[in-house]
Amino acid sequence: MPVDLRYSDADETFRKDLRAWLAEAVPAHGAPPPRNDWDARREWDSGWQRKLFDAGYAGVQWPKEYGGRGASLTEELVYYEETARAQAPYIGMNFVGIRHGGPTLIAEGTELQKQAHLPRILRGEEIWCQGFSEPQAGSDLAALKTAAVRDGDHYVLNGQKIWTSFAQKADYCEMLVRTDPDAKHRGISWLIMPMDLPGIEIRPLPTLLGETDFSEMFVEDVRVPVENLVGAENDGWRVTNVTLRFERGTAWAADIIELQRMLRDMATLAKHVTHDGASAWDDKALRREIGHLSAEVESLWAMVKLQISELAKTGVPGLGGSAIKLGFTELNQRIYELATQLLGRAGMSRSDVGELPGGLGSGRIVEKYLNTLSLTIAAGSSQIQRNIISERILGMPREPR
Amino acid sequence: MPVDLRYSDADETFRKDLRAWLAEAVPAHGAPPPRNDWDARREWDSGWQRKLFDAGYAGVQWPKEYGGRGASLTEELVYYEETARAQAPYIGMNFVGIRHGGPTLIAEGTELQKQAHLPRILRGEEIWCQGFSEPQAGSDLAALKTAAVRDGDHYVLNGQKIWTSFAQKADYCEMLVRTDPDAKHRGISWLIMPMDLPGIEIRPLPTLLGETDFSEMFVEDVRVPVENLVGAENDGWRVTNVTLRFERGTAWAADIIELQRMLRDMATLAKHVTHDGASAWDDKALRREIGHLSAEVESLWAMVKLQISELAKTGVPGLGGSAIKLGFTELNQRIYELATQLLGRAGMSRSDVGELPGGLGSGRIVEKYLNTLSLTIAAGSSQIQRNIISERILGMPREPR
Amino acid sequence: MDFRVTEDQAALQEGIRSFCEGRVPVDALGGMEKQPLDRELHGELAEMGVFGLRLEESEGGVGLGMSEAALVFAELGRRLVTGPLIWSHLAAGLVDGAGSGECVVTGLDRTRASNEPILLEYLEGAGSVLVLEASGVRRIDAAAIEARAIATPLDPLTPLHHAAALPEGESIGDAALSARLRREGAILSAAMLLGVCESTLELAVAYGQQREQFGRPIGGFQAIKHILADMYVRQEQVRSAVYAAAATADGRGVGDVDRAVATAKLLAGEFALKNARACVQVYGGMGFTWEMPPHYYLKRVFVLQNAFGSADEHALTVGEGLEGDAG
Amino acid sequence: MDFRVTEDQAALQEGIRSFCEGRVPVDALGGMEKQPLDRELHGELAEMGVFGLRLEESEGGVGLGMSEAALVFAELGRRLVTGPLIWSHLAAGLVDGAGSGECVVTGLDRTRASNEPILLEYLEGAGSVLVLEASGVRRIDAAAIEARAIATPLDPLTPLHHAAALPEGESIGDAALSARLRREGAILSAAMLLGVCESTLELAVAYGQQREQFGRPIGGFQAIKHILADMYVRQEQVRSAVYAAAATADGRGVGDVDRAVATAKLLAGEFALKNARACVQVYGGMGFTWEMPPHYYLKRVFVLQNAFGSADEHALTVGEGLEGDAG
Repeated sequence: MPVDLRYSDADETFRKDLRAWLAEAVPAHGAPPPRNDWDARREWDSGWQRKLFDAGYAGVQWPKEYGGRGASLTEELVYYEETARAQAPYIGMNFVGIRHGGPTLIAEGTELQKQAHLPRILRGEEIWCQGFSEPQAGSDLAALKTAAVRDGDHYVLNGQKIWTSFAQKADYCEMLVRTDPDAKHRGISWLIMPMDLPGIEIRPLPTLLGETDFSEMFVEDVRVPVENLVGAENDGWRVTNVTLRFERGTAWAADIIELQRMLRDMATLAKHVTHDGASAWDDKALRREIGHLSAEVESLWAMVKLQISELAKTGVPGLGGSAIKLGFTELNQRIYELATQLLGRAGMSRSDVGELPGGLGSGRIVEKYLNTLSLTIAAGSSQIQRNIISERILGMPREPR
Repeated sequence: MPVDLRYSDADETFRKDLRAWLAEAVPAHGAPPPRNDWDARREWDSGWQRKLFDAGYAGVQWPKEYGGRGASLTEELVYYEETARAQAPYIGMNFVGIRHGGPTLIAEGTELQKQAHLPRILRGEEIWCQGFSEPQAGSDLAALKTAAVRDGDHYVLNGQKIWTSFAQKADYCEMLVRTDPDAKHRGISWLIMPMDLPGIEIRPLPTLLGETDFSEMFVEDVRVPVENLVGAENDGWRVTNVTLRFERGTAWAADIIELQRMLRDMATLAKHVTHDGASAWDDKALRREIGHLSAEVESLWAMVKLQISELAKTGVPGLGGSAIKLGFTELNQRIYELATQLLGRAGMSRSDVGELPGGLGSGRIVEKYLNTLSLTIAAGSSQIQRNIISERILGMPREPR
Repeated sequence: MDFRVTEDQAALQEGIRSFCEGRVPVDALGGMEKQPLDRELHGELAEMGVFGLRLEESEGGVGLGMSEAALVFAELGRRLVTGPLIWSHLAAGLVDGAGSGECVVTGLDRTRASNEPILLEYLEGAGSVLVLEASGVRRIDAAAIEARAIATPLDPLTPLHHAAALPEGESIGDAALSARLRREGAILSAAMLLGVCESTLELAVAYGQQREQFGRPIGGFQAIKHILADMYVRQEQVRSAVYAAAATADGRGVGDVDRAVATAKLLAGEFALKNARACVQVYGGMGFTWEMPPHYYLKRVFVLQNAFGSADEHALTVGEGLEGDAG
Repeated sequence: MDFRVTEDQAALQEGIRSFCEGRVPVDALGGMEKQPLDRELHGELAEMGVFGLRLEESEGGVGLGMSEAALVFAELGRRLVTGPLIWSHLAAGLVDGAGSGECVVTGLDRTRASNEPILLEYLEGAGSVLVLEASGVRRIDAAAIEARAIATPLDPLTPLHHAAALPEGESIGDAALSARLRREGAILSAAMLLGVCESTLELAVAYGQQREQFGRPIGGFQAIKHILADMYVRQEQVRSAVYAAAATADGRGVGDVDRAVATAKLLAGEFALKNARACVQVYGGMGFTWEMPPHYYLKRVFVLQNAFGSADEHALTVGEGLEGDAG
């Protein structure tokens, strides 16, 4: 049985149904609310998640017993392809629950924890946020200090988190805390922290886009029940990494598909932009440059498929996640930078100016470019990814500490 | 008195005379001998040096009392411009003596040492080689081990050097040796080692060009007279660096001018190469790419001038030498790589194939490309230069050792 | 040949620098967002000679050249000083009151045909608008332009207006003047981009020394060191190219002025963008916040890059210049 | 969808790999320089099925597809195995004795008009020369070609001849065959370049672990680590693109085959060059010596890059492919 990139008949049936459903559901869901209208955003994001759930498309790969579809990895890939194609609503506030908190519970949670949270996450009833990074523990996550001290059947939490996404509207936080002050990696625990507990203070941290999707979070004597511990005490580092490693295979699938679309949009844009009477697309060099970028995107897409084939067959994800992350985030930045350059002076405005063909918005392109700057930093900067690849995959000696 | 890039009247007179002289002298000197005919190469290189000397153009900046011209730095720049323009013979085997050993003696040698060597170097009578690197001391020069042990009025040398250029034909070697085994940088001394002493063995080390310009050199109980010490014992690290720092300002001037020429040649080449009936130069993208590379070369040339202005006025060279070295060697590699790509299949041969316009040789271009690979490594690799810039210019903390 | 900044020049540079540091300190950038044109600041800059720098003393100017102007504008770029500074400088001597700061002048370069939208910087508060066209220079009363304010300009410190079309205005100069102003504008925007290179490196260096991860300053890691070193090389390339272009424009160069200017603008735009991006990266997560300064520089680069000729145009100028030289 | 190398394929790959390691070990490269074609080696490769791999078993072949061929040629590239391997493989079934190795076949891609010199690899020892043209495929008797040997080919393991012109020869196929062979040649040269990516990374990793400077292995410094990490990402991009192109050519892909092939060849050529250069840099001074292996790989890249379409051509194919998709 040789290498085969084709989808199975089952995959294609799934695709056909999903495509038909999206064709109606996406326009029906309407336009997204303004960026800083938090109530409306929660409603819009949750509403879409609920529609996905009702149609059977929430948690494509999640177990059926918790409300998931229980489908294959390739069906998940088809899901990404079709939702990108239909320009379906972005996962938005459901991100942490669907992509991170939920999968962690599936892998490491108790039956009670799974029952309590997974169906609600899938139905859009529970929004999660992430409490990992701290001001002094960014790239160096093992340096985290937020303390959880056992007091009877509670942990008492004190400390400060940063880059807590959607904290204003979240119901739960996946919280990494230090339960052993004397250990490094082995003194960390993973807790489910309800966001309505007393002692939690949220301070929005505007990004360079001006949005407040992220916050600083201060916890002071917050009492989290012991049963909210996921995995064993002091085993939170492993719990996190297991999920991260599983996640990385497909984490960028949706974004890569989006990037393929962007390159086609750039061809359209290039035909529209004229200089000295000729369109930018008339310039062979631009066609080549876009071609080159497109080839790189295609190769990353093939890497994702390779990774998924590996995972589907062996159950063990390869180590290539860091390579996909590094390759994708750097490439993504180069592509959007070229797009903004192509916009010329129109790129000086975040509101759309002039008319662009095919529903392209100059403002959207510029903002997406700005957003690419975060991806080479967040979730392990490009520098950290290179260390990981070199040390863990290629076996280079670790940094002297 | 504002910024002024123009040359003085005196500089221009110097240029006029030099240009006239080169117009006759260069063709008269004939074609260079084959690469591995060492006797012929020494004769050719030394012969050209002698002609320069007789015409008053050897050691433009060297003091008159040792046979130099005693001229200004800007005249030296004019010298580089005009010799490059006239495609005068490359400095070749005189390199170490003229560019490194000689300047070190001028700065740090005794009167006797200067009298003994400087005029002979300028006349092409003395060829020098460099004994700095060792197999285990490449980037980490301070790790050098070749020992010099005092025995009466001699140092007795034992050890191994590598990357000794033109060692087969050199009369003297500027030798860095360890005189204090317990110190690191402060245990190194700078010696003039006559190459005809017993105990010196030369083993050619072919480069990836197949040439044997470099050798490994083994020294076994070589007795060097104590009066051949330059500077104080154990002060060789400083002696070397003083010269290096002075040198770096102009070290790349000739090469940068050569690169400017190469870009013009590339325009000519691009007009010659055709694909599908159109010349490569018809492709706007190539014109832009060459333009971009040319802009970078121009900026490096301006950096050299800035450096020289600084030095001429203050007597103290700036710290920019590392930046010029790093910028030039990396750019040089990109430019020749583009040139070889432009050659297409002709670039698969080191002998000229097909006909190129304007005396361009496909073989020469390919070989120059291969040679660019050494420049990002030798005399402090690009990685080392970045460390130097970051630590010494920008004040970043040093590597933990 | 003398390529160094002289004592007089250094004093001028230092004067502007200390003015900027006191008047528009980097930690006050937030307060300057989406503000209308700061007339008071504009007046102070005029008094310091920023606009009349190159006018003869008899015209109320300082009688200096592009070399000095480049140094001054590098300082202004370094501190992200706001206002249509380059246009007001170019207009000195051409538009009444521009040099003295009484009339604020903004402008638009339309020498190359394109279907880009008409976006005007600092239209509100400006008296006149200079328009460069291939055939000559026009002056338009700012009040005569129908334009709507852009709600979210990319650079929060550079207010923008969008106009569907521009009124005719009056012709105030020929094609030669237009070409000269464009060249000078390119040098001055390149100079401001040099300032961006300097400040982003300065910020990244300081952050590298101060921010600790894995138990030591991040500037001690080669990954960061090498980013900083590359920033330094780019900055020095830009500096050299800008000084050379200015000297050449002053008639004290050795080569073609158009080539020198294209070289400077091309490299300044590209390298300032790279350095601003690198600065964000060195800051890590904090570089992605609005609170930290790097993003202001990145955004300003887009404004300056899109002034007085695109990178593609300048690269072509330099490349095609080689052809003439060939042989 | 199944993109993994199967057990059968892995066994095939392993077989070729261990053959190559025993037969042409990396430390024996020096001895293979400027040698005429190694007929014995050619025969052994034929026996292993390298040339007849995709012929039906009834034709004396192995009946496999491009996916398997790509794996095999990656191994051959990995060990710099000499000979006109791709051409002999393409000729199997078209030229008598090519599949069995009795007739060594070399070739030339002339589908795109250009004024490049006519350079033939391994002409000496070859029986036939395949020439791909836009209009069809010709076969020429090697003996009928007047050509002079190149004294110093760039790749010392790839002997070259230069011909002023080629005789007519016989037509053996139409434009469609020519296009197919060119496509397959592009995949196989991309596969060999993947092998170069693998071996240069392997060499650089080993050297980084072994070579010490400043008291520790250079692979412990981030400067080296990050070079190696970037090499790894490029290698994996090339691998994925090559596997995808081969699967698509086998009719087991999801997109346009020309686009997939252009993607693979483009990235393989560019990234193999970058990786080979990086390998030289990691080796430092030793990388610049003839004695160490990196330069052989770098030089081979030039040969493979210049086969079956230039980078520019392939980039344009991919770019212009986007247009059709648009909207």
